[in-house]
Amino acid sequence: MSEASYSSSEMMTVAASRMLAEDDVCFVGIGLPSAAANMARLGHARNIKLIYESGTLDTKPQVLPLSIGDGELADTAKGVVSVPEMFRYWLQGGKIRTGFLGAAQIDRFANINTTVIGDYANPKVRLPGAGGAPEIASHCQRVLITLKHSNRAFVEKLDFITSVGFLDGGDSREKLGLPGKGPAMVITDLGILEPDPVSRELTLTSVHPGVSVEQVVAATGWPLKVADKVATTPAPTEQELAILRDLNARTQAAYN
Amino acid sequence: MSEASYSSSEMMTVAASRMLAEDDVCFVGIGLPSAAANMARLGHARNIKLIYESGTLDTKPQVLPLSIGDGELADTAKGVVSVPEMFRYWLQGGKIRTGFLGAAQIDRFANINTTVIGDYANPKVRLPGAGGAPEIASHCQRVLITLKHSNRAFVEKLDFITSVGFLDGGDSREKLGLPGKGPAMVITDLGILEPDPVSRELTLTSVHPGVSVEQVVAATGWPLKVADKVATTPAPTEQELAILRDLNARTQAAYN
Amino acid sequence: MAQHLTLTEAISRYVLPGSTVAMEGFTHLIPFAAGHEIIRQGITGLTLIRMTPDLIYDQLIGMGCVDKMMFSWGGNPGVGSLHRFRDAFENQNPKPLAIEEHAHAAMANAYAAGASGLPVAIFDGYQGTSYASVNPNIKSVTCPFTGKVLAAVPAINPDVAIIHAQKADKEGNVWLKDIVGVQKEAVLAAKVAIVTVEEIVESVDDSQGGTIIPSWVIEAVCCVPMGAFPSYASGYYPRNNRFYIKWDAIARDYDTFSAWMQQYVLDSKDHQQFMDKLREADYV
Amino acid sequence: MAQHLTLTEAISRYVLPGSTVAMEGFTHLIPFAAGHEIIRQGITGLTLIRMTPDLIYDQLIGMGCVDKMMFSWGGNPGVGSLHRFRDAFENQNPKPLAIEEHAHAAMANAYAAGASGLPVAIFDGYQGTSYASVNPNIKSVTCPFTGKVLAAVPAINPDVAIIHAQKADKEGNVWLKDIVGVQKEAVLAAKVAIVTVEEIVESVDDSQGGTIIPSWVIEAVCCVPMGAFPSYASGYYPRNNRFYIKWDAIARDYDTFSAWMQQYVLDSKDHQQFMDKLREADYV
Repeated sequence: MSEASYSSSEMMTVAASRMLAEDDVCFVGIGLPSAAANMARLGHARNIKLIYESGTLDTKPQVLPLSIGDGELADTAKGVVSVPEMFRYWLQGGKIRTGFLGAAQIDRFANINTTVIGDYANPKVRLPGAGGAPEIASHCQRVLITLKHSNRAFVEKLDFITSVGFLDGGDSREKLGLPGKGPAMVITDLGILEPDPVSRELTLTSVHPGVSVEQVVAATGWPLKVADKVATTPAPTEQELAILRDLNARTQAAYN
Repeated sequence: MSEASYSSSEMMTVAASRMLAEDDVCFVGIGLPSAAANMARLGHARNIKLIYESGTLDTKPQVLPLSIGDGELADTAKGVVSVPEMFRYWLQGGKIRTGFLGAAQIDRFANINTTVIGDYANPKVRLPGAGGAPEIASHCQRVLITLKHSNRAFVEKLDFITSVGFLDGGDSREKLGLPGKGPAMVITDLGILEPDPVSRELTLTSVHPGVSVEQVVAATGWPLKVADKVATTPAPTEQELAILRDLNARTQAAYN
Repeated sequence: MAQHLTLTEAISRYVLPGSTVAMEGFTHLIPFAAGHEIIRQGITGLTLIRMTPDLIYDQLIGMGCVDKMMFSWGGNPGVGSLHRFRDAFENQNPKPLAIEEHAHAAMANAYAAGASGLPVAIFDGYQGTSYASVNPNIKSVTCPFTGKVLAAVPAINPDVAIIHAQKADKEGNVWLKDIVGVQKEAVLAAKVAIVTVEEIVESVDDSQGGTIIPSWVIEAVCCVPMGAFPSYASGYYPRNNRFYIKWDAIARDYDTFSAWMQQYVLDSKDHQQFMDKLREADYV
Repeated sequence: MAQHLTLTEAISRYVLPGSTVAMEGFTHLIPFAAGHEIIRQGITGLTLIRMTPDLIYDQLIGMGCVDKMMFSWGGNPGVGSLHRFRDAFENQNPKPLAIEEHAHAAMANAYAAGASGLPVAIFDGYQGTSYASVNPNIKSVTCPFTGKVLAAVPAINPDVAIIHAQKADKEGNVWLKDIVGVQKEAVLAAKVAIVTVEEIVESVDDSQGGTIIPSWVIEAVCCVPMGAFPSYASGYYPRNNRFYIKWDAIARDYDTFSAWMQQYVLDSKDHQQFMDKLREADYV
């Protein structure tokens, strides 16, 4: 496998897709999670089951959906269920292994905000809100989070907790009695963060090729914990890039 | 229309079928309610919607089902829903106008027992139990009940209240906060009983042709209240008998 | 993901003595073959759950497999009593039978709660009835917005759910159609799910209707043609109402029942042989 | 039983000023034509409910029809913000907008409770989040069997539910297929239901799949071809993702938005004329 040139966004998508396993059952958020999950399905995890909150079970879209309920998702699904059923029997019922979320803001304990920046009643930016995220974060056996790294996204204190990660760290999540184990990994355009096994604080464990630890620390709005040994994420392979670019090209063609 | 010869069971079915209107939406119990409801659908109430607790919405069986879930019911239905949906959205959701029940025992306030004769733990006769009846009795806008008249069926005190009618009479049903108005009529092989508007006690309002008031009183296990004017139920017409007998003949042929 | 197993293997692996088993089916798709295999393997001490226990539960009770039954309507539909159930409950023959009795609304909601990962089901029911006086598992909760008192029953989460369906595919995804009862809820509520099917096909989906239960919530899929007989599988064979009517006379007497079960169920090595014998004896 | 009405007649008869209206659709089958007709008729003071308010709610808000919105995800999917919603909420333009905000799980359960005749929905959710601090309608109930504390929200029972479906038959039975969201629940929870459809056929049933909503729970059926555009009707036309992307620029500026609405919605007498104009302007 030779090195290829790629964008930081491609690196992020590839890194995220690698976290999904062949036998995964994954609840997929729209946007980057959807790109990464479908890339996994078209590459190393051909048997993965993808589920979207619009009700599609085990769907195999050939182009990336723009919305969570594009026709492509229903047309290529094993089955479609109603939205109440999706949230009751499948998500709350504990039938999903991996929840894959994006975020607007995240804190050191991987709590996320997609609701509002600033004051709730007089916001600086009103974001779309929760969608399925709060219960994806609490009920999936593990959660993957992906977002771009910046001081405005990785903040000391969230303006609003839309979805809980490890709350205040330590065993505070366990004390809430949530069925899922919480965020396993945060994948950004700069590197990979994992929760410390005890304190649950997000810790930089890998940087993407060409990115320095200092860069990541500088793009994080709290004093970022860094692992003793920080790995370098393997660069995207040609095969990975080919799958992702084919998918994006098909998607572009379909939208225009 | 000339008089025809008919059995008391046919009279009961015909009388019961007449209580169903063209625009009724009827939750149908198996046995005599099913025969009466389908007779109505094939006769004077061609637009009536029949619903069975197995999940069939607006079904039009050509032969009477032996069970509540015969294939004939699904094959001729507009739609089939799951049993939890049937009990939640349709019955509890208040979408059914008329509930049509059979019974093993009934008391003067039209409470019914289909659970047990004798002591619950050491029964004389263990009956099948509730099925959908308790919530049919409480949630349909009105309830029709049909059973054969006898001292053993029309009893002073039920051994077990499976489904509530007017409880202890008066406003005791209203005090339970039930959405439906309760039993509108009890149709037997001897006559028709209706609740008194105030005391809610079942009152004999009609006897079938050839039946005396004394016969009905004697077949009732409590001092039966009799209306000032007791009507005589019109005898089955030839058309009614033809519809019922055709239906029964088709059903017999299908079972053998 | 579901494994394709023989019925013998699936039952012996997953239906342990003393376990709680829901073999659901609402007239349609009743898993008779699976019930017979439990009888053949002599598995005892079971707690059986089903909204509408019919002949197969009557047989399991009569053969002494069952300690307790949870149900909401127990009869031979349109025919009469379950004689073996009544004999066990009324006369402790062949042994005592405990019961937990509900209404359909309660059990349907309790299965749905079990499938939904909730500990409790709430519904508007049971008011004015005697059920709460004989069943301590009927409680109430009060609506925090309106003050309305609602009935509450514990979620149903069986150790094992067994259902019959029309088709499965090679991956173990299951497809069923027409009257589906609470089968999907039973599967999703159970710790282990076994599905017998009429046939295995290349791939199933719901584009022509029906319900998909995906492979990853099922442990075992067993191909057992006619596996619901004398119940039915829509699109394959109709309900054998004649058998249900005949059963009344067989089950009424314990010795007649025992001899019938010996001849047809115990002395058959599997469902195919059972069906062959029934055909020879003009039961089918 | 449902009556066949024109959309104009159905909206003017049932959508009264100040009423609470749920126009549901989960990406698929969004009732755009009905929303435009509300705007044309200038109906104001509405409380709108929807899990995923998108462009049509943005338009209703921007045109001043809405006092309050209850929702769980408000955006232009895959594109960005709802500019008119944000302008109303953040800057009170054209007037103040109150909100009641939930998560999808809460609203899906609340609709189902409304459809089920229950006053309250319970579910396992919201733990650790900030939602209860901004929404007094998030309470809890305690399971009487396990002591587990569950989230509780009031049932949703709109005055009017409006959905779009693929087909209705002459009797007014409605058929919809593929992604169905919470539309059936919205209809069953509402006091009045209006359904726009792509076409009227002789008879509908679910034998080839899909969901039937029977005539007797619907007040009005209106035949409005392309009535979901730019959303889609599976089997009829695809989602016009290009329109959703273009909308971002139109809605970003209030004056541009107002001019667009005047030209395409207000100056069209009905949905057909609206669609004709869009086709001429290469929006379709």
